[in-house]
Amino acid sequence: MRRVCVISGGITKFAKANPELTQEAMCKDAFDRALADAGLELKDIDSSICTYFSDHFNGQLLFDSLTQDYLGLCPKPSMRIEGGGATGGLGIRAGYMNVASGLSDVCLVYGFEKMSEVNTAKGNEFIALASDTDFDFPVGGFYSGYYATMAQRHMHEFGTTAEQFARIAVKNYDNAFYNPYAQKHERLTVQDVLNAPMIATPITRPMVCVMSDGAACVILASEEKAKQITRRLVYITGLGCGTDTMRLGDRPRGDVILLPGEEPEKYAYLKGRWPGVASFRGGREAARQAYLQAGITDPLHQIDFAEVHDAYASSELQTYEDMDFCKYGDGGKFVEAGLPYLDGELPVNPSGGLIACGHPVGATGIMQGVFALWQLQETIQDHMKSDRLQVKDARRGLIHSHAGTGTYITVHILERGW
Amino acid sequence: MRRVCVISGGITKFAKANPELTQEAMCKDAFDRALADAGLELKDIDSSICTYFSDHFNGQLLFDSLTQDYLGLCPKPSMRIEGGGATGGLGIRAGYMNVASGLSDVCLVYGFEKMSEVNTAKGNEFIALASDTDFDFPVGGFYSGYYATMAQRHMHEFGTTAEQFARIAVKNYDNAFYNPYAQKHERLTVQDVLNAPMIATPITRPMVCVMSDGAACVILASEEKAKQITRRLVYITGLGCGTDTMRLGDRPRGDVILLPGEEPEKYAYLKGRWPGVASFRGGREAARQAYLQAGITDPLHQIDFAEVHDAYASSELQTYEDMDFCKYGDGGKFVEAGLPYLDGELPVNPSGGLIACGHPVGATGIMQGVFALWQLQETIQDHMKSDRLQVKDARRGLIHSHAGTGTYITVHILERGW
Amino acid sequence: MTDVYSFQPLMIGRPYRIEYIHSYGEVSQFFLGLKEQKLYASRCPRCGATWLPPRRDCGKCGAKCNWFEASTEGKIHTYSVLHFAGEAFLNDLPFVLVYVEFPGIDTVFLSRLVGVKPEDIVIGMSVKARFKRLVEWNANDVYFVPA
Amino acid sequence: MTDVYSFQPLMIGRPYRIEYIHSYGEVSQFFLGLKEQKLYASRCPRCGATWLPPRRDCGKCGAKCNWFEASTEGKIHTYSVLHFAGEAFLNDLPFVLVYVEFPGIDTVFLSRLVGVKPEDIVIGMSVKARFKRLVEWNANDVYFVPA
Ligand SMILES: [Zn+2]
Ligand SMILES: [Zn+2]
Repeated sequence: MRRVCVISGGITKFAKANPELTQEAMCKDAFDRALADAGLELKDIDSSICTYFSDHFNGQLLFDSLTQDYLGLCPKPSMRIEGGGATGGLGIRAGYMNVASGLSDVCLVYGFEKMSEVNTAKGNEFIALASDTDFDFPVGGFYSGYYATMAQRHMHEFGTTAEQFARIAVKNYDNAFYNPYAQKHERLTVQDVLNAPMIATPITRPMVCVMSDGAACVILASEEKAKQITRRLVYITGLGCGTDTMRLGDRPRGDVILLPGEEPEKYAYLKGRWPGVASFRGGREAARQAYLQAGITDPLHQIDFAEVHDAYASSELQTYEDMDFCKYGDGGKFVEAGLPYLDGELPVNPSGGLIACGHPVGATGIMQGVFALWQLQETIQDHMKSDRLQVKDARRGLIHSHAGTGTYITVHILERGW
Repeated sequence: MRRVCVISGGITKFAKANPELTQEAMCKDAFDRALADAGLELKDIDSSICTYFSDHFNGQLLFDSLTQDYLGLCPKPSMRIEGGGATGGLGIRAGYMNVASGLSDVCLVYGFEKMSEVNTAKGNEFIALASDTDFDFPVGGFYSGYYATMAQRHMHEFGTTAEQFARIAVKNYDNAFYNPYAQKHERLTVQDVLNAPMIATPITRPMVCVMSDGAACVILASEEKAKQITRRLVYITGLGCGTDTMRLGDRPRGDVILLPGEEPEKYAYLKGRWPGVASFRGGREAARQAYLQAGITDPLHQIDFAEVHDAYASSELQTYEDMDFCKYGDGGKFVEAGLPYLDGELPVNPSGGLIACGHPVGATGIMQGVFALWQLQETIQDHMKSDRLQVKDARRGLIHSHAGTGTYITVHILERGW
Repeated sequence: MTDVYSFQPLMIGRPYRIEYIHSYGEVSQFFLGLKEQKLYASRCPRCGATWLPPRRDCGKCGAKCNWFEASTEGKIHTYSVLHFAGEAFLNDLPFVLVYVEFPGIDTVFLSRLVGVKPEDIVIGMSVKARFKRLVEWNANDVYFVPA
Repeated sequence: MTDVYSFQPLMIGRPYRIEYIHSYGEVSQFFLGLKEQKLYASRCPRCGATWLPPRRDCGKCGAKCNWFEASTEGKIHTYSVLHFAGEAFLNDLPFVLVYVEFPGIDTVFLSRLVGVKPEDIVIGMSVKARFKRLVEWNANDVYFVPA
């Protein structure tokens, strides 16, 4: 199998609304930045992968053909990948497959979403239509509600608190303050977060990511090509993808999927009720595959930073456990101990995550790839005009993309090769 | 690179409306047939690729999560692939990438569309929304209109006639008469086709594929796994994917992309006006890649049959030329000489194609894979209860999937390995 | 007449309407059952898994399931009080979503909980199904109240 | 009230409505230009490619394009008489779609042709743009007639 590298990335500033530009122009801006960063020209790209979430957001079907065209990539191969909130992560996975399979040497993976052409309640309704429209949507189901019920169950089972969720939101806002690409540049206290308007108990507004307009891209290349392009090689050394039932209520209650090196006894206290609605089986499965491939048995110490899909502060906490940054049930303690902070043992979402950067769905998972690449290339200073968010000696990073209540989850391990 | 095989396929009978079953149940029926045909169990599948066209058709977003779940495939990896009418072909391409890259050993590629939940005019409008919604849709652009303008230009440049298009429709209806999975079982004459209601000059109703409810799947496996499963090995020996501009009017006018072994002089008579709106650059590019990989330099004699995307009889004719079954401009003569008929030199659409089988968008490109597999495994008799459509000594087949006016086109070469 | 929201850039209104005719297909019986004040569920004859919402095919082993009538009394597995919703449900706010555990059913069932103050809801509480008389032929034709 | 179309299987009406506020973004000038009875096109300063519809970025080489005013007279490159259409345009049937070639423009432009009998249309025929007085702020604000 051919080894695959990430060689450059580009991103637009995420914004609540960017009516000045069409989606295709946003993609072009991100693409131009990635080309410039790698010193490449249009002709050097031999294929693309496009990601966006839903035709509903703009009423333009086959949008990928419009963007492929606009980027000047015709008649080269392309395809669109979609998987809800995990769309971007799945796009990177498809880009890897494209290069590793030998079909492509240099592949552009780009994604976008323009969520501002409908009002927020309609946007939330569209996203809710990405749950079961026969059984779950008609009762008023929507994603903040689903995640809130998961959070309540986690609190019930493990004693997790709303304050712990709030701490995660504060951490991510604090990080984003130094990220010029982030939609939000605010400073909040834990009390601010707890006192903010309730969306769905126990989730308050600042614990939820926001809709956004934006585009992001990464350029992937075979190892051989990558070596011709950059000295700062970054390899994809592990990939994982897990899935789960569409209806949260259909999740099994059984035994934990074990990660490399784990023994069943570790989770005896869960008494066969995993994942239920409190954890993400798909995330665990994705981590298992990725850790196996990358040779990770002690993620807390072997991973230097992680960009995880924090559509909700509660799901970031749950994800600590799925990724085995801590044991199931210990997510609250993990954040209270300061471990996921920028100066902690394993900085999580040094970029500010979705909560503060925004969540233009098709771009988000790729945004994580861009920020992780810059960490590993040690170019945060160059791209953000400040090294405040540069994780020192970052050699291995994890990116984690996630669709509605964990229906799709991807994990990629990126490693410095220079 | 690992070699990839197609080991089995399954399909539902395509129908104008199948309200008895949800999409997920249709997928399950196709999947069960493919499992049974290969003697596999659910546990033998280690990943999936899902294809469907648009969220607009059912108002259920992230439908792929519902089907992945329903098929019992959670928590295994999956992703959804989309690319308009080429969705199914792109799905097979993604399945190949998935297996060839080493991420998967046995991958289910399945697709579906249920187009009957809206009326035909609305369905056509949805499909029209897969053209440029700022410039082309608002003037009344829709796909039969776009293809009709292409056909008119082809007639103008090369003297192609409506009767030649009609012959293609008749051929495909005749073939489908013996295909129990086809939506249409009718016999028409050339005069019937020419006298039928006009959709958009020169395209009459029987020259157009119909909307359909249906599902199809193929199971792909690495060569090593495939050998453990079946003696009747069928390899994917060539893959190609081309793209073109969203707006038909933006297509360049220049020199023909040359296939392996072709010289520029061959097309001197086109005087640099290729493809314009008369031909499909993306199809040509896809053929170039696939022929190069499969070592094809004389497609008319080296390919034993082809299943091509005949959304319109005119586009089947244009595709003969893109694939170099004949020279550009000779498509009309090609059909008049009887070459693409079941008993001709190169049977095209022995299944009946989209025109007679129906076009449930996400399933169509995979349907082609199923029929091609059965040809190469010599199991048409088993699956269709008649060997009438079995191409004798079929050793190498081509399948061709195509999105709106050629925005995406895939070509796969499948070869018998037993 | 087109609504214009801005000239630089040019921003216009584009209303869009779709009339779906949706089929519940092989799970129609569940929705028809709500009018009979019954909750129809599925049981897999091969692996024994039970499903509510029902499925024609077992999501665990793939076998064809049988219908059976589930209990209409259960317990709160988890819940949330919603203060925001998708556009279609803004008028209902606030409302309570609840996942209900039933005896003999492997899954938990999403519905609305009414007739109880948010501060009085606890996980584990007993609840029972109520059915709307004037059915809308959708999953909202059933809801739960304290038992 | 829910419309019921069938009970076995249960089939119901599900109307859906979306109010988009659509921005033409960086190509707004084209649509504003239609009100001035002008066709604004793009020219690439790097490779010379000309685009109508216009683009901010050249689709051939990627460079930023400049605006220019295109001729409003051209020739029919190809056409079709439509007797069927998407739902939104059923009331307009039959109508003629035409791709127009303009001098100095590399692309051909999709529009409607009016004022000529279908049997009199020929490829190569000269046509000129007409602009609607009461604009709808969309691509249909321009159409073509024989020159
Ligand atoms: Zn079972
Ligand atoms: Zn240029």
